[in-house]
Amino acid sequence: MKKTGKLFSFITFLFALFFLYGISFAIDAKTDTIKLGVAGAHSGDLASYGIPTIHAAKLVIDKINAKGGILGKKVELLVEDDVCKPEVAGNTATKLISDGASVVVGHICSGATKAALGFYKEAGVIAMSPSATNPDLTLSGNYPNFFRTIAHDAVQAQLQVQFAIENLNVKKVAVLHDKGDYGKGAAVLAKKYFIQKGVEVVLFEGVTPGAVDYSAIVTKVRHKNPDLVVWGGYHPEASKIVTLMRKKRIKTFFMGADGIKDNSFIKVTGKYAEGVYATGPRDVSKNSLNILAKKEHQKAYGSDPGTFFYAGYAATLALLNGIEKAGSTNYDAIVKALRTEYVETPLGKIRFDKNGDATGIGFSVYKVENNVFLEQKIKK
Amino acid sequence: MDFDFLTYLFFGGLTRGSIYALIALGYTMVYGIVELINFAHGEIYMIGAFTGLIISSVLTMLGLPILAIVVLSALTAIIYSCAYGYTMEKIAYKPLRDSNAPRLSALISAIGMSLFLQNYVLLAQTSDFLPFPNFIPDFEFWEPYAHILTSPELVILITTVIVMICLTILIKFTKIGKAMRATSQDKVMAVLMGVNINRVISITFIVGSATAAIGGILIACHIGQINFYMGFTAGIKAFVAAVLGGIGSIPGAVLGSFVLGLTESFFAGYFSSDYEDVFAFLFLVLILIFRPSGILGRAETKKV
Amino acid sequence: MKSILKVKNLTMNFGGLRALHNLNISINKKEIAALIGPNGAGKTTFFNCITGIYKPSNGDILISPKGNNEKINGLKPNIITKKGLARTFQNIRLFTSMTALENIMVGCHCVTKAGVIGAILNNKSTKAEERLIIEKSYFILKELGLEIYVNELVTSLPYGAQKRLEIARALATEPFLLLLDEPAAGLNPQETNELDELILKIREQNDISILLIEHDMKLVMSLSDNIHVVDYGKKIGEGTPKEIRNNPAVIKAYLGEEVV
Amino acid sequence: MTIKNQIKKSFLVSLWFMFLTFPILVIQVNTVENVIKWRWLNMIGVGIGSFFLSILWRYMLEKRPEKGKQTKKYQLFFLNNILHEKKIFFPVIILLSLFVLCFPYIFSMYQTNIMISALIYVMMGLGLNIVIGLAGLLDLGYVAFFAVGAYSYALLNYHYGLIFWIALPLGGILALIFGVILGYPVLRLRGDYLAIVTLGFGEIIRLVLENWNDFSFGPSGISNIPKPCFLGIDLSLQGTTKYLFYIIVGMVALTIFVTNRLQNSRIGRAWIALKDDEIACQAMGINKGKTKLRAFGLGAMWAGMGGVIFAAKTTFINPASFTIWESVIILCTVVLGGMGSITGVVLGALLLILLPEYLRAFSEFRMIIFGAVLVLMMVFRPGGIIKNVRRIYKFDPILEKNSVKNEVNS
Repeated sequence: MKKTGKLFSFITFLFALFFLYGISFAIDAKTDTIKLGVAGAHSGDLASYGIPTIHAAKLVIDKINAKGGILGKKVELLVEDDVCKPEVAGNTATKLISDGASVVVGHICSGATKAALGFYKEAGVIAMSPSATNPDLTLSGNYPNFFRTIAHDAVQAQLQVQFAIENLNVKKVAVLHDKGDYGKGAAVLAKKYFIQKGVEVVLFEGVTPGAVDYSAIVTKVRHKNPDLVVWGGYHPEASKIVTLMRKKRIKTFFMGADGIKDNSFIKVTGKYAEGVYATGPRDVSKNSLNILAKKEHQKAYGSDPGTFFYAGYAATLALLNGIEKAGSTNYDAIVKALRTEYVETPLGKIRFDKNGDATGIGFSVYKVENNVFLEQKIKK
Repeated sequence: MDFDFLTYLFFGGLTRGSIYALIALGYTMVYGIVELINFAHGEIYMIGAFTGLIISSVLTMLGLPILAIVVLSALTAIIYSCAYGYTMEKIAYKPLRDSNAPRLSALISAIGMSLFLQNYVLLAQTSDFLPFPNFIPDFEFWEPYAHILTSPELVILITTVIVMICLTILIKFTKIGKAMRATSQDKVMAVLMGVNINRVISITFIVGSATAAIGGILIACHIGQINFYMGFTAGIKAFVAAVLGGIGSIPGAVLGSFVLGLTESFFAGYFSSDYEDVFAFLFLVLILIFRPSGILGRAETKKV
Repeated sequence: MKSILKVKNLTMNFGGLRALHNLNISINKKEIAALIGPNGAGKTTFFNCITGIYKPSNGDILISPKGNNEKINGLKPNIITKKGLARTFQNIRLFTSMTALENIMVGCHCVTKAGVIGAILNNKSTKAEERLIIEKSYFILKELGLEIYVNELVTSLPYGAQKRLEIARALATEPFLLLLDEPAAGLNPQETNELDELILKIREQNDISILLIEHDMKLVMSLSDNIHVVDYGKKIGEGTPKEIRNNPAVIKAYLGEEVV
Repeated sequence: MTIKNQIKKSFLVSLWFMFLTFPILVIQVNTVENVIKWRWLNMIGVGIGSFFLSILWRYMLEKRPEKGKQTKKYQLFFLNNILHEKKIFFPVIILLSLFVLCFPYIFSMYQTNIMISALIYVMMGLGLNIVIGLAGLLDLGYVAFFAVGAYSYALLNYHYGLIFWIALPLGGILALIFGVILGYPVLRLRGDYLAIVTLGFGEIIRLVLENWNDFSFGPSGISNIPKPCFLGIDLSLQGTTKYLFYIIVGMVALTIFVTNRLQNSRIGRAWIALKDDEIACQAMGINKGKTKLRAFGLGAMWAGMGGVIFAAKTTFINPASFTIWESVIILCTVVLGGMGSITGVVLGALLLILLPEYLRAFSEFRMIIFGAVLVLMMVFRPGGIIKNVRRIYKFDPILEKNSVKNEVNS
């Protein structure tokens, strides 16, 4: 036993030695190419949200490299998977950093983005997400290195409230959510703005995703008799609740956010989807770059682009434009360029405000009519 | 108004209870015979629903009449669930029984099986929610009451009662039922009396899987969509129900399911559905601490 | 002689079944007593009642190792063991993933006291205690002639050795009364003879009383100072081997009605 | 069995599996898009695969040693033999520690980061090993204590600005208190009921964290958790990563040291006795409840400290990181490595966490492999890769009982 004790103290000593040496260690990243990282969920159940962004980045980079790159250097793509899990996102971020990425498109999920941003911030890497909508990411001021090409949930919630009051003339609302990061966040914001506008929130509750039955909550909705049910969450649960509500002959308005503004919502819900409201990114399908990007995607992958493709496309363009305008991969220069220089993207001509949110990107309200989402105009 | 609210919640709870019951029956039967918490039982239920969905899509493509589709896909789903239940027992539990492994090993093996089957379906099919065809149309005669209880809910309630009656008959009055009861009381004696235990256990798994498959299809109709994870949450809840009623006892499982379904429904209705699951688990913990044998279970004495 | 265990009116009910019925037994210091009776008479239930595995429905169990009568019914098994009643089991219950020596070391648990902190720091007193445990365990092992199996896993021990190891383990708890549940079951005649000597030796060297349940009448008759006979949970006879041999009630219970 | 028979049997098995996997593996439906894909190749794969696997299965089943008939020779596993040899043991340990020390300098920051994650699992595995491997309590809610640790650091730091080094022991102690509070009422339950109740507790804690916004910030989690600081110096990203690596290595070393001391102590023996036979254990004068509570509490404490390190490493936590499957993964590392064996658990955890990380192509199959591993290990090698080998005590036969020596043990 004595020997083991000595051994341990020896090892401890070695540790101390190596550690002191290690603190003063620095990196030297090679810079013959400009490295652009793409991080997000590329496998697992949320892969369908992450993969379109890879496609977008590839298409943009191929086009730019074909023209000779930027600043005389080729752009190199680094793709890393984070499965949308915060604990994995940290590893993904360090991988990209140690591979020398100077800018990153990603991450996809808000939670994973939050986990990764701390690493990027310390390493002086700029991240631009096509899909993370948590308001805190930009509004909290904690992440000066973060930008996004999607409007955040607060914008959406305000729009929902405005629409509900102006167009639907509601007095009482029920706010339901799926207890998830995205869903509950959106629901909390909606509730806040409804109360600010003097609308009574009669019910604010979460349901368990994957539960066998939602009749209790539906019954409660009937009991409280609101004019509108606002849903925070993704479309599978929304579809279950709408279906059950309609089957139980409850005709209350139903409104969700971009989590349900998805064609699968209509396909899954079928006839019960009629009349459901949803907010989603403003329709930009008539933008010329948008049409071009869609064509490129069809040519390269033989299918229509998936979710967040255009936002990913825009993010890649904006980042590369920023580097070009900055003239280097210097962190401060790029940030400055992103905030001042406009860039043409499939989402329109955008620039970033001091928080990191893109200007000129907005939301619209849609209504399901005859199995399609139709854009609605807000009454003034 | 308030009385109406109560009625709605009551029927909601009843539906939920019968859903739990269909799954809980399998848990309780298997536990009664081999004293094993078949953690993967929820997965059998999920496989039942998936098989039903797949077969019905294929048949729809072939253009069969709706009634034929419903009957055929339900039958196939039941058959496949039974086959999976049977195979699972042979792979994950029988070798352990043969080597007299501790009960903990069997439980770990069951967890492994559950994980395996979930990911098997995830990889072979999809992680997305798939809409389930509406097997149960809105009955016209039921229209006046549809706001209280939808047609699928009505069918679920009736089916649960039928399944329970059939099971009771099976166990009380048939030869295999007698063998099951014998095995559950004393395995060694049952062998000496000429009962083929392996056969009895296999049949128990098959019957349990069949009820799970029926449950799977009905719930898929009720909810309207399925995914690979549906078995886990439902399975855990059903297990809570089975324990609540006294695991090993068939009337206990049904009673426990209704009690759990109703209390959950009332809890969600009068308090909040935020903490609905917390409540269910707390309920389980309290039951196990204060009355481990459940409502209808027998207290056991340990042998030294 | 002084009695060290007094059982008064012990009754044990399982639901409607009355396994023990107003049993009175008393055991004296340094006595070897036997509890006999046909199968299902309630002998093991009796053991389980005194060692705290079952809670008796009625009656009193008193111990007085030092002359002070102390009621122990309803106490937990581990407390009763601490008070000085150790037992073996009818079907061997050794700790199968441990070696022979370690099994006995577990037996020393209740007479030692090192805690988690002590174990982690491995300080002087813990070291000394651990050393003591090892020495004592090895000593008991040798006493029972098991030293060749010191580091063997118990599952690889022969049956007879496993039975003896159970006794050794019980001895390690330093009891004043040792309860043996069918120690000779499954042993061959030679092993049984050795057991006979062993039990006598244990009594002499450890200065303790022994109560055994046994079906081997030869062993019982040669060993016991006093024999208690139970049937259907009731005591039907008590006395020296000679008295029991001639007790008509006992003979009736063992051999049936018609022979009498 | 003859070869002909074997082939016939395997053929039947493969037919059965082809039938069994037909709908799910061959037909892929997408009822959203209304398309059906037929994948006949899968069927052929299953047929061939199950044919050979069934032969292997039966062969392995026959080879499986029968319980109770094992002799000591078979039980001593090769690696353990080596490790018990003093001459080999010490150089191996020194080389290993040198390698570990140099690790962050040899490999990139990313590798170091991955290693930190793996080592957190090693630490948790070793903690759970106390609960399952030594005391035999199947705890399916282990992740709850992990969550307690992580949240206690995150919240205490958020509200009171507590630094890592204070939070580390505090998180451990809080988890221990939680373990004891939760453990007290439930530990008298029998094995599988205990498993279910702990599962329930694990879920309750996660659900409370998810729903109680005012306390835990709900599902959106807590971000910007500071990394550990070193004597007040603000380190670079590389620096903190290395620093964290050494912290976790130190913690793992401490865990190994403590569990090793414990498993050959009076308490450790009581745990193993409890696992082997509860009734006999009580008859030896061991307080069942207290002994179980100790194991449960200690296990919880390691999980709590693991949680603090986890929070410091990811800098962001939310309830989604603490699902039941996390508990199952940790359970899997313990089962694979060998319940009760320290070397085994370390190897098991490294294997299970690092392999999927490096074999990215297989990362999709991670969970299905975990499931299969649990089943196969239980069927064929319930003892794990490395079986726990009991300590050998040496007695000098000439000098008799007064000179008892015991060998230095790993």
